[in-house]
Amino acid sequence: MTLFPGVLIASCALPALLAIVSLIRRPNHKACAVALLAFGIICLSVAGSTWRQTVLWQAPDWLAIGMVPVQLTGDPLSAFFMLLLATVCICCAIYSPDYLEHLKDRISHRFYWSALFAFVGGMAGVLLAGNAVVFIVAWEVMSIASALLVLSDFRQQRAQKAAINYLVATRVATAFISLGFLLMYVRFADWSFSAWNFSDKSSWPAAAFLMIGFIIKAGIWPFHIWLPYAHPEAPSPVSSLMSGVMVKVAVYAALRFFVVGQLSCQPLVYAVFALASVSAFWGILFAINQRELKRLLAYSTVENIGLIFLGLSLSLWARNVGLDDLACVALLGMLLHCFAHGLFKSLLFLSAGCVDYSAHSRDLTLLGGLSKRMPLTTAFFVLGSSANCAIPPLNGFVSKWYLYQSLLRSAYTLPTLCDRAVCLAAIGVLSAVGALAVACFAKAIGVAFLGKARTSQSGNAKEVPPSMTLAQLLLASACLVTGIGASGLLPFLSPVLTYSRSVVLQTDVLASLPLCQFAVSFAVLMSAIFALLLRNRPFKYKTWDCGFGSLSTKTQATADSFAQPIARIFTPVLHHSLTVDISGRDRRHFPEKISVEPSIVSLLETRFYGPAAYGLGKLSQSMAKLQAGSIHLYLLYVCIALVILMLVGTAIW
Amino acid sequence: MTLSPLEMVALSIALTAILMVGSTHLRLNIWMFAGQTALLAGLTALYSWQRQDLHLFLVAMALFVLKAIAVPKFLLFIIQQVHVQRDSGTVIPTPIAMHLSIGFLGISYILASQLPIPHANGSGWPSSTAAISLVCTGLLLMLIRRIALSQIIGFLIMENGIYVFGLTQTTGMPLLIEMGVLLDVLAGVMIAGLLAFRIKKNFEHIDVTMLAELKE
Amino acid sequence: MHLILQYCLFAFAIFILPPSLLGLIRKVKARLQNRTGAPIWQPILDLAKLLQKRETVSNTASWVFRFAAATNASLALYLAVVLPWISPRPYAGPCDLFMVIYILAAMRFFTILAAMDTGSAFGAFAASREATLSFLVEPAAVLSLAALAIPSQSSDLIVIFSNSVDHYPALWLLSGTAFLLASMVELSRMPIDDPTTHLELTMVHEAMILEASAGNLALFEFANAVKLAVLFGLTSQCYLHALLNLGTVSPFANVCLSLGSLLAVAAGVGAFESVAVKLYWRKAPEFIAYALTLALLACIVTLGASLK
Amino acid sequence: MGPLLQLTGLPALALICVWLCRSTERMARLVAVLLWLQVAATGTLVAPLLVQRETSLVISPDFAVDRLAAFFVLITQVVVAASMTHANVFFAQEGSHQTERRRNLRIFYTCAILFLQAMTAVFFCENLGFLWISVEATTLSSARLVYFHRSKHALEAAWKYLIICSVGIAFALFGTMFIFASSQYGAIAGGSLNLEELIKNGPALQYPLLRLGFLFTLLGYGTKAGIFPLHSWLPDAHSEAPAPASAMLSGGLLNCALFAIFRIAQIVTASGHPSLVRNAALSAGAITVFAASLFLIRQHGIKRLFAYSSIENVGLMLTAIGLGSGPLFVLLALNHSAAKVALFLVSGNIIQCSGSKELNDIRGLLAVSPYWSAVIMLGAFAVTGAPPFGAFAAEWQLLSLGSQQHLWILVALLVAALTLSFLAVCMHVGKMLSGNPKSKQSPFSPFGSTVVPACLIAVTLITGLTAVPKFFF
Repeated sequence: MTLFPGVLIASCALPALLAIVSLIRRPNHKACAVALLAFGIICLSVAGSTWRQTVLWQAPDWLAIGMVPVQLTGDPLSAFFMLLLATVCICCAIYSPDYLEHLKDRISHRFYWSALFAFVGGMAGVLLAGNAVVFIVAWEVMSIASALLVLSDFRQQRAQKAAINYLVATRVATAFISLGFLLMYVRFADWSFSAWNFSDKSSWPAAAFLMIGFIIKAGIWPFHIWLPYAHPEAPSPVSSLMSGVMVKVAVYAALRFFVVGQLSCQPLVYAVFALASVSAFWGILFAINQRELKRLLAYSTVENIGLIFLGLSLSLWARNVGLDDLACVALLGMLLHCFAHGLFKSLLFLSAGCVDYSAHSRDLTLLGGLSKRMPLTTAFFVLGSSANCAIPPLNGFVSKWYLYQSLLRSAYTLPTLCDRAVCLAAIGVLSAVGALAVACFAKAIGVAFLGKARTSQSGNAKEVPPSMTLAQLLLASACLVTGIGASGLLPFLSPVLTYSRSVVLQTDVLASLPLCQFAVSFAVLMSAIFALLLRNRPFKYKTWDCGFGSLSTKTQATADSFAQPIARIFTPVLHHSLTVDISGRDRRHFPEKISVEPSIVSLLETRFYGPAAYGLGKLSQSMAKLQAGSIHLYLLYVCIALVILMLVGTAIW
Repeated sequence: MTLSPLEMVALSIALTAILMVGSTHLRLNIWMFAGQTALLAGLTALYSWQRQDLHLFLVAMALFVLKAIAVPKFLLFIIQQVHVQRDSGTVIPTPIAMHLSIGFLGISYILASQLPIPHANGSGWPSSTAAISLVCTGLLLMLIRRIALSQIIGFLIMENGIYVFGLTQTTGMPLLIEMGVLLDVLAGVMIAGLLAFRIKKNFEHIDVTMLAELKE
Repeated sequence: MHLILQYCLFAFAIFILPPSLLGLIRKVKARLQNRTGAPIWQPILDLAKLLQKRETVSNTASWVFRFAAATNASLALYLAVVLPWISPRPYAGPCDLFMVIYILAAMRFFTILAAMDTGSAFGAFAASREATLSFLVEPAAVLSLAALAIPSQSSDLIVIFSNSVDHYPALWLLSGTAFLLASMVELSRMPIDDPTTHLELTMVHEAMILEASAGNLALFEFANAVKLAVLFGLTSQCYLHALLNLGTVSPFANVCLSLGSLLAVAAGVGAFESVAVKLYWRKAPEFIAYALTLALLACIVTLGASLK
Repeated sequence: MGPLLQLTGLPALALICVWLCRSTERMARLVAVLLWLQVAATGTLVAPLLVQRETSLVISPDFAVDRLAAFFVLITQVVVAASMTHANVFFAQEGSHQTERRRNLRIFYTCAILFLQAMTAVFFCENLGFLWISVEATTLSSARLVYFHRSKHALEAAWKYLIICSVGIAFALFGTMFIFASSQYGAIAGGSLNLEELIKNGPALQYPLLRLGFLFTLLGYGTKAGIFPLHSWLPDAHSEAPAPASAMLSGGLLNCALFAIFRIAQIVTASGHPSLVRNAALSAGAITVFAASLFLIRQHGIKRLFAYSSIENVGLMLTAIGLGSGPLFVLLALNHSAAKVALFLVSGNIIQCSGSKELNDIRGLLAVSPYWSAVIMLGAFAVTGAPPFGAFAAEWQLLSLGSQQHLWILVALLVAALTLSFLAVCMHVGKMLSGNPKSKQSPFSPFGSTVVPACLIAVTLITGLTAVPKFFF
């Protein structure tokens, strides 16, 4: 029993220590990876030891933040997310040393590792925080460290821009969260979470502020703008940690406060439900129109986070109308999707990192033909994509199935017709999102891995070193196991559900989902087909070229041309346009060169965030004009201040 | 409405300041400042006689020696060194500025009568009017003059105004503090003068409106 | 003994019926166009012929290509086993509607990958269209089935299709029609895609499997035929439910009815295809809109009914 | 006589050193050692106050120090000692030990020591008159520090500094006289400027005059502290002074001016009108914080950036004064001083290395020197109140105090401004860190030039993560 607080402390203290050490001494990748692995194992033990019980650690008096004592709490809810953190950390640790070799001089070792340790430590801190002050400290450490990690490739202008964008988003989120915490503190006169709940009307403003903060961090529409910039710029292990775990930490926070804290504010729940649906659709719509592999994955994260918050809001909604079973199904779906997305998105980011490692590019227009040169990575990417597309029997399907179940159930159990119609409509949206996800990942795989290599770089790509393959293999098998074995693993979630004040369903909802049977029969059928029908080595010949002779690689579909039909349908939203440039002496009849450049515009950025930033810059500029350099003017300010102070001072105060 | 001699002196001090606004001639300004401070020293001496207060007399002496003799001397020395005769222009024309400072005198009267000071002990409104007017005029001078030296003079006038206020509206400021203030002002003027000297050396002029490169 | 017979019959239904349905559609079209047409079992012969040939694979293609064909066939077979598309089935396990939808999605996913794998411009072109179509039609397909799921309060299609308590003919009719329209898009049938076209540029499904040959092609074709049979089978079941309460019908009549209705749907589609023209690609969403509208109507009906 | 000697003996010795040591290098080292010894000496002097064994240490009726002031004295002395220690590296790089520049350096050291004494005196004054004299003395002694480089810009900055602060300080004198008058016409026969007496007789003071006095001193000392819109001299002076002087100005001088305001606020509070202090200081503080954060967005000079950040912190401290929490004021001051001194010191190195003060000319620091990058980055986080640094603990305390008093507008404004300023500072610092270095010059003495700033950052880190803040309350 005495070991438990020990691992709790270690999971926060070890990374802090490592961060400082690696800042002072120039670290080497292998040693740091081992340290990260150790951290992952500690997290695993934290998850293990707090899976069924709550462990509380009150720090000694000298350890405090301001006036507030440090307090760590490990409970089943945090254990669940700790498990995710541990899994991804361990895989990233295995993956990192070899991967980072190819970034040699582009990153600063000290800063990378120092920030990485601060980042994972911050995440552990958020998960284990027992009161609001510890929470916000860990939250900020996590955010700032991850912003630094986005800046890893610091010579690139893009990394800089991404880091600043991200920092803005995350700091604004923190501001909202701080306001929420302060409101709650005044309401309950206590920083400890255990004293807080949101069932009372007076805590609704705080709930709204907190919710805004969390959804900014999680990347829900319309606050997702930072995400597609930040995730791709970071090195792949960081992207997978950010996308796989960090956004889940925001989800964890929402769970911690609103599900455990029993949020009863129905308007807020409606708003989150709507935003989550929009975000799922918006995310995948933009994902399919990307031509950069990691950016595509980042947008797909927006989609998945939308699904997660859909489940979260539905669960709150159901609980507010007293449908406990439904709430449980939605909560289960959402928790499973958190975990599933954490696994498969990490896998995808790691595979994308392998592509970057071998083909030195993440730009889909420069890739192609990797499946023959890197068959293992391709297989992992296909598996990860299938999980993301919710293809049974992978884990993505299980969680999405729960979400569908909860929506379907709410379509016949919620009290009013309007509520039911909304949920049924959400099923429609979800299915469209699912189909788009299939299209999106088919495109990503098709353009990046299949067909012919578009450049010599991707033509000369080699399979990645075994350690990187091993990391992917671990995640891939986790995706598979948590999918096929879902019904066996579900009972392990009952402590989390109980802790989240949810009922634990007695009947097995999964009974109508024979995933194991499906997997077995699929495997049998596949082996039968390969053994009986496709056993002969095929005759190799070139692709059909209409008799024109060897096909140029340019005749293959590009990322943009694949997505064009869908982009065209959504022209009003995407402002999709084509710039066609035909050149040649007689360009009408004998064009020598034709270039087509499609473009999409993110309306949020051009219509809302852009002008807002511009306005702020203007405001600052007009302030700067006050400081014009003339001493006479400055003296005049003194006089004006005097007059105002006297007038206000003697007249009012 | 009768004015006591003390009040007359105080008001005449204020008048000298107003006259200074009217002239851009530096040497004249410095002489007028010297005269003003001498009057101030006289006023202090009168008060010391009236209140039978020896230490006030010491202050009067110090004031006379340091502020009415040493400071003008120093300023004249600077003028000689930097070869400047007149202010290189004002932000608003001098006559208007002078009228403005007369306007400030009026405002000072209003403000002074608003002051919640019981006028029992002979320290009536004229003196506080003079004090406030001096402060305003000093500020005005600093605001409209372009040359570093004029700004120093403006600051000195302001300082005088505050001193007049302290002298006439309160009694018995501790000697040590009076002396300390005087010394501080003196040191400030010295440093400012030296800086003005440097400005001339670096910029070939002592026009402070040209010192506007540091901005935003 | 009875069980073995049932299994044999069912195997027959899975392996023989789907190609024959394809043959039936072609036959109906031929007759309506005043041609004699190939015999109904011609697709079976085609498949047999393909299986005997030696496979040719593009040298651009990787492991994904053949894997996709096998996956397609396996998933199609799985669907055929679990779905209640034809009446007496020996297998009686659960069959979730969302799982079905996502198995179909998986088939599509791998077909698209196979199309992209050869680096052919036609394949990728068609793949892109297929992706677009599927995205448009998916909500219609899901909602039409979800509307059916609400009265039975279950997403298990077996439960849904054996529910004879809450009987709403209008719902079944609307859902069935919506599902039929959606299936026609999903199967790349006529107003969206012409399966008999010879112009690669206008193909959708055919262009995707342009590079497949012999056993590989046979797998794709067979998978598509099974899919057709299964989806039309579901549609026909919907119509049967709309017409009469199946709970009251004797087992034998049930067999006849389901087989007959399946053939009727196939013949109907054949008839429709011989009068329809292939839609201009940009008009495809308008056709799909009908399916979605019907599905939404079904939803409204079902929600209205569920509140009672 | 003991305490006085303890406070002035070592600096006097240092002054002698400055002019008697032949080699300026040795002189600089010796002065640094003496200043640290001075910190120790002062520490032993005020130790009974810190451990709360005594409530105040009286040297003479007009000179005494209480617990709060004791903290400030120590902070100031540490700031000066740290800056002058770092000055060794700084001036060596500047080439100030060359023959023709030695005199200039000696004058700089003299002024720095006098500046230290003036600042120390501010905290010891129990008399408003002496308080004023000390504050004015800080201006006079530091003007020469600003003018160290003898460039045109330095001259301009020094002139503005001197004139604007003098005018401001003149108003403070005016205000002091009002307070004197209020005591004279109120309770105390003959009037008094003694703080203790004034506080004791608080309720009897004549309020209208006291109010005028407070407003004038707020304006006057506020000019010195850099309250918006009186801050105009501050960015110029901070950016043109050599790095150690900027550090002292920001880490020491601003505290002095705010401390003067705090003293007078104590009198007004004691007179039974806390709402005046509260309203005036809170609004001035909030406006300053907000204006400074807007200024921060568009900045072109590295030291100007940090100067505006100082203005922002001044606003926060003023808010703490307005909320009536002295300990919070100390806590904010401590963290600001430590982090800002570190920043100014290391930015001096960076300017020397890249040869420009402009933010646009400084790029790729991460590639140039990881040590400097670490300090400037962590310093930027520390000074803008990012956890886990001490400033966060202090600002969080400030915000929770504000929320407890239901000052929601203030809290929201502060949160917005803190967000803006964090982003602005981090954006500029981020740009400096990233990109490709523009100059080829390699960094000098990586260890020596980082050790002092790094220690200061460590101080704020420790303050942020341990129960140190409780010690102040």
